[in-house]
Amino acid sequence: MNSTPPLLELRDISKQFPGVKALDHVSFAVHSGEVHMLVGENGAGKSSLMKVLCGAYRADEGEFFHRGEKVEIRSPADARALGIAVIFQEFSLVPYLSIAQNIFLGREFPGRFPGTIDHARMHREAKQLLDQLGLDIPTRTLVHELGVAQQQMVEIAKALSQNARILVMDEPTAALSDRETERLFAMIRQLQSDGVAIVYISHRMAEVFAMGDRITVLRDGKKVASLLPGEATPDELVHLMVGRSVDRSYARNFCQSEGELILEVKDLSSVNGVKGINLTVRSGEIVGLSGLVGAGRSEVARAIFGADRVTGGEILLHARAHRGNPDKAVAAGIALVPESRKAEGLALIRSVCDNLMLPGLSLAFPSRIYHAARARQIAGALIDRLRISTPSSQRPVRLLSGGNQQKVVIGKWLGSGSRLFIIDEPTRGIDVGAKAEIFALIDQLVSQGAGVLMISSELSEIVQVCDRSYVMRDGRIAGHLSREQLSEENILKMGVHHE
Amino acid sequence: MKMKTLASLITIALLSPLAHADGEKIAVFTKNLTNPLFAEIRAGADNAAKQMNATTQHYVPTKPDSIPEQMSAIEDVVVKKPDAIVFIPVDSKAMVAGVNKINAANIPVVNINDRAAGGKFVSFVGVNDYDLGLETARFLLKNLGGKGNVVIIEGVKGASTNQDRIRGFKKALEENPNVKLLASQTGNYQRNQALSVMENLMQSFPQIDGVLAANDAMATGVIEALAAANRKALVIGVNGTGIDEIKQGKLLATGDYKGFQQGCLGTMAAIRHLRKLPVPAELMFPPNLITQANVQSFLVPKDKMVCPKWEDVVKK
Amino acid sequence: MSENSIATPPGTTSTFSAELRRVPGVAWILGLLVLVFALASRDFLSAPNLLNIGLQSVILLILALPMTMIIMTEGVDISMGAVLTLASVVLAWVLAHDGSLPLALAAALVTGLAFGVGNGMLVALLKMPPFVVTLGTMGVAQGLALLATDGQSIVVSNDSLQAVYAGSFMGIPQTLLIGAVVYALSHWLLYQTRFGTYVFALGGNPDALGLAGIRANYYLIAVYAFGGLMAGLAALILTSRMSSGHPTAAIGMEFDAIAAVVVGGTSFEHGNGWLFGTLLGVLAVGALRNGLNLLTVASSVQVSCIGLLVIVALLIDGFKGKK
Amino acid sequence: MNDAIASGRLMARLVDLKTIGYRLAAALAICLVLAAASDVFLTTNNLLNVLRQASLLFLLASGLTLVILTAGLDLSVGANIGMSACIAASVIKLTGSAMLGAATGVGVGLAIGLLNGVLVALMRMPPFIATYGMLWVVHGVTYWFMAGTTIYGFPAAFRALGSGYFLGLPIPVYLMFVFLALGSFFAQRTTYGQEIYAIGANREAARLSGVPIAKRLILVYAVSGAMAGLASLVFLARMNSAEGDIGEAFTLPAIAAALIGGTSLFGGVGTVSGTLVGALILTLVLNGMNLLTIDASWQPLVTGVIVLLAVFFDALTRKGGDGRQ
Repeated sequence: MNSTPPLLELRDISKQFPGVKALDHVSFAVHSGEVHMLVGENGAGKSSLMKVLCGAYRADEGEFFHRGEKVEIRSPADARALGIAVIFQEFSLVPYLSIAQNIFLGREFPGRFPGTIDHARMHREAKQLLDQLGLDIPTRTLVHELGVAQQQMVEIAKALSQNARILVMDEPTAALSDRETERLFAMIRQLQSDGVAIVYISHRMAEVFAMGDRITVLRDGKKVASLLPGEATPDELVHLMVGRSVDRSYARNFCQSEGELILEVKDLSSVNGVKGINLTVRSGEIVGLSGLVGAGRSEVARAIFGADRVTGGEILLHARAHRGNPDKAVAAGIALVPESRKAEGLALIRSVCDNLMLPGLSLAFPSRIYHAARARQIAGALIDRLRISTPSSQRPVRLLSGGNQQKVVIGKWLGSGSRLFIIDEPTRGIDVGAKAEIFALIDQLVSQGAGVLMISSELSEIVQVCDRSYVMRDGRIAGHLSREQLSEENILKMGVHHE
Repeated sequence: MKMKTLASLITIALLSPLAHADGEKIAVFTKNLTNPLFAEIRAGADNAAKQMNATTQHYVPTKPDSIPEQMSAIEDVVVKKPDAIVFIPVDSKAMVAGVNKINAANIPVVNINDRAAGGKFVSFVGVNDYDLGLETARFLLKNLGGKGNVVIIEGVKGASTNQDRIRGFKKALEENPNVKLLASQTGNYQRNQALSVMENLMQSFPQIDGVLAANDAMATGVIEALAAANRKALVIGVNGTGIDEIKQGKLLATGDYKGFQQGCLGTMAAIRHLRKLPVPAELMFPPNLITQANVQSFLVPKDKMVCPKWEDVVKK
Repeated sequence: MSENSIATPPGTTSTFSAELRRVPGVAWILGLLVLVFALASRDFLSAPNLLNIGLQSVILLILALPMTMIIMTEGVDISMGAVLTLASVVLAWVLAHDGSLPLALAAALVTGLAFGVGNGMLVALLKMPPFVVTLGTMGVAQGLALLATDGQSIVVSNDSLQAVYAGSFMGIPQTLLIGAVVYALSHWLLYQTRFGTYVFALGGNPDALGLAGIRANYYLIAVYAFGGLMAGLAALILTSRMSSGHPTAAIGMEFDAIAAVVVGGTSFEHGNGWLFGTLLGVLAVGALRNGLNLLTVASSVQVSCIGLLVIVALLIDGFKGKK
Repeated sequence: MNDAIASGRLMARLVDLKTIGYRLAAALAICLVLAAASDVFLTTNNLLNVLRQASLLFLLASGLTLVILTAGLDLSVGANIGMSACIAASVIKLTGSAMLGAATGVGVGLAIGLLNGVLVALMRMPPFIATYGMLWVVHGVTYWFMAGTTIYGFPAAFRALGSGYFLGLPIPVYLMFVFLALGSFFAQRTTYGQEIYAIGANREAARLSGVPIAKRLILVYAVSGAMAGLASLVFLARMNSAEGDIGEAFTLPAIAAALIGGTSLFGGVGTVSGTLVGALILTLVLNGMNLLTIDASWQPLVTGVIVLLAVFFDALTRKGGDGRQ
């Protein structure tokens, strides 16, 4: 297709970690002006490849070629010299530095004296970048005051500021609303036409096919295919990624009869800016809570669970008033699968068993006397039931893959006697195979009589999985969509401002 | 508005004790809030001031024996300009700079208890630690019959009181060649450290006949250790705070440090100086011992003690 | 708008009104203390007394400024008081052995720097928890000071040394000048240099530094080294003030410094620090001690007041920041 | 047969040999060196001395260990000992009742701990600073209460708590083993313990898992305070006297004992049994220095080096870190 040598080419790259071959003779090339999609399940080696690319890891074996010439990438500085910039999924931003300082972190303009910074120039150039991205925020704003989507935009500005010739993006849309995603895509096309090569990692099939010029599939640290978008259907691509067929439609039997009322929220408002929330969840149904990022979905979840202070309104659980801290919520049968599994969901240094047992401790051990053997037994059963891939229940949970960690975060509530599950972004950053398993698990919960309130930024998930959905906008419920009305278009129509 | 009311209320509350002040204001510096010796000295100073119709203000570091804090307190006091200062340095050498500041402000200062290594003083009131150590040690060695094994428990190494007392102890030991000094270790003037040190020494030495402790707090620690191990030895201390132990026969003797009198006479000297009455440059108490024989006269509680008349003491 | 929006911290966003909005508990307390003491004692606002507060606060300030940066990196240095003490002993020893003042100061600075670099290396390279590392080096420094002096003061009669604390330069007391220079230096380092930017990043997101190709460890070591160096400098003032070196003179002062830093609004998390707040914190402690001395408040009450200052300042911040 | 195996496994878990194995070996190595260097080291009396001296440190450090497990710290334990001892002493003097005095001592310690817990858990203050402030407040109240005096001379029944023997062993040593068992049981074998570890490992995750954070934090600070109160009684009984600042010298050694014993200041890692070994190591070294009549000036230096060595060793063996560095 391209007769000129690729902008960057990796040949036979291998990277070994104790016990794992993260990359096994992977070859990969990206051309100027090309969007190269990199797909694969979690643990397939995408992140490792990306870290090799940006110099964070050193390859054990293999060679790099830049415009046909052999080069070395041994450190982030080497990568930067080649014009490689990376937008990480987990932000590389410093909370108490300004936007400008973050954009130019490590590349500060020298001031008059050695070691000093030319602040004026830094803010000037930062302003230009933000303008380019259509972001109207003062460059002196501290990053911790920004929302997630804005932080993502700063991250992108940071990469752009490096005048990158090769831009690596790891799930850049994960935290973005659809509108912001559109803006990002427009920008990518702009960069593309300027001749920038883009390596784009994604789990979203729609994006892969819409944006990709070429698709490379990794599995178990090996490259299994490199193809053009026209050469495969989404299902075939998924098949390549997981090495087996997976039903992507998450088909389930939607709730037929109206179950008993589990949760009723009346006029709820909280310190985190949600106001006048009214919603219900019944036994046996999955209720969606959708809307743009920043519309207040997680905040509603946290308010119901008592994680944020409620300032007004009523929460009725099984028709009885409920109010209080998370411990009261758990005792009343509410489970929360939080948005961030590492920060809020897991005690990473503790074992799988310890994490799985935590919410249900008082149920499993009503006498308050803890039996390690019994805990291992209960955890073992959960591990089997959830098909968590771990050699032992005693393994620290930080050593598990993202999908398995997510299963632990959901699984820990199975022993807590919960009747209401609030699940915030159940599939963020996990692969297709694990997604299907997690939805099967959620389906299992409701079929056993639980009620689920599910928050997701992926509209397709809401549409496919939920019995009905609320749509939020600006901290309020903007509307309700029944099963029949539920479509991505309708959610968007309700969730977006009418300007 | 509310804050201002509050502020003035607090102000009134704080000022009220000062409102009755008349006569000379004497600032009294002691080393810490915990050692009973300094409590006695402060009581003595208060009593003397009351007798002579003056008032005292006490300055004690919040961290025991803190040099920077005493230094700051001096600087603060110099601003307030009391009529005179009665001063115990927390460190005899390091506080000379502080004394110089008092001198520079022309505030008369009487040094008591622990002699500062420099600076100008109206007078020094205290006990000669060397003599006191020597006399107390002699008393112990006499009771041992001039033979046997003894150990020394030292106080804080850098303190001049400790150095002088230990010198006195050792001089007495020289006079008694048949007494063997097994070990000399520090208990830092603290009861619990002395207790641990004694416990360990008893392991090393199966026969200890006498213990010379550089203060009474350590001596009582030693007594506890002996009792716990069910061993017997004659113990002496210095400071005159272990009165009860002497009464009970656990402590053989203590060198009377006359803390209360030091406070009394130091304060009297300061006031007399202000009133242009004669004050000797040095007022040293003789090295007296408190023993079973004379302990009865020392059983007065601190708040009942009364300062002796200046003339009664100085005449001697 | 919503109550929880965190007020803009100063420094990087440096409009004056933004700074005012973030007035921390300590500023109110400092204001209240000054008001009460000024009403209660004629002497409090007198020039010599204000000078006293300034002079007495300088040593603590010189420790607290680098401590602010260390705490911003989610670390702590509890060896500072002991290192200061050891450096003071070294300085006095050199002077007592006929060394010149510059030589003695150099020796003190090297002593401090050595401990700072050592702390930094153990923390950065071996990933040992800062509290434990500096608890260990605190023992080492304190032990060396005791062994070097045999527990006694080293007296120095050196006019140029005495002139450091007492003397003045162009009408301004030198000690205050040193304090001002160290404050200006710290401010410049933290807000104007790469080093300062990376200090924010070390606490806020050290991975970001690695990804930006910065050797984070160098800067982490540098932060502790700065702390050690400043402890060495503080030794000059301490030794001059006492005209001697004493093996326990400043033991425990690091806790006062840490308290001043935290009371001043610097947090143990996320690289959220504020240098000016530290200055306020140090002055609040200084004003409180001085004022209580002027009012001749009983010492036992003074002891409690210092604890109350710390707790009340945090309580005010806690209520202001309550979600 | 089965019972024996089960109880053996139970013991193994309680003592958690894996965590403290290296440290136990280090303690034994110190013993060997001391036995070679001093012929009195291995005498029964000396070993009992070591145990008795270690017991006080352990009682204090065991409560502190629970606090550190939650990623907290309690700097006020030393001041707490001072206040508990002084108030207990004056109650004994006033009423003549050892029991009442003992109850008061533990009660005062508990109250200070509760206050710490409230500041940390409900007011959300950083533990380091809250307990440092409390240290000063408690000291001030104690100094005011004591006014520079010493209270001494307690009934024999009370003093047995510190210096008495039972079946040849000092009574504090029994207390040490009782609280080793209680502490280990609480930390390892109750759901409270599990929750405390979880709080230290990730407080937010624990909160969102329904762990009542505030209650558990108040609990650990209260326990730490009560243990300081108990330690103050043992100390009081041993010293037979109370002064205002008797406890301050214990704060940092108690923290050091926990850290040498493998408890991590980051929280979530550590055991009470490890703390016992830490206390033993510290005590052994000080005992050895006394036996070999080494100048006390060496003590801070040696203690500092031991702390550094212990943590250095952890850093080397911890390969890969705990995921939070």
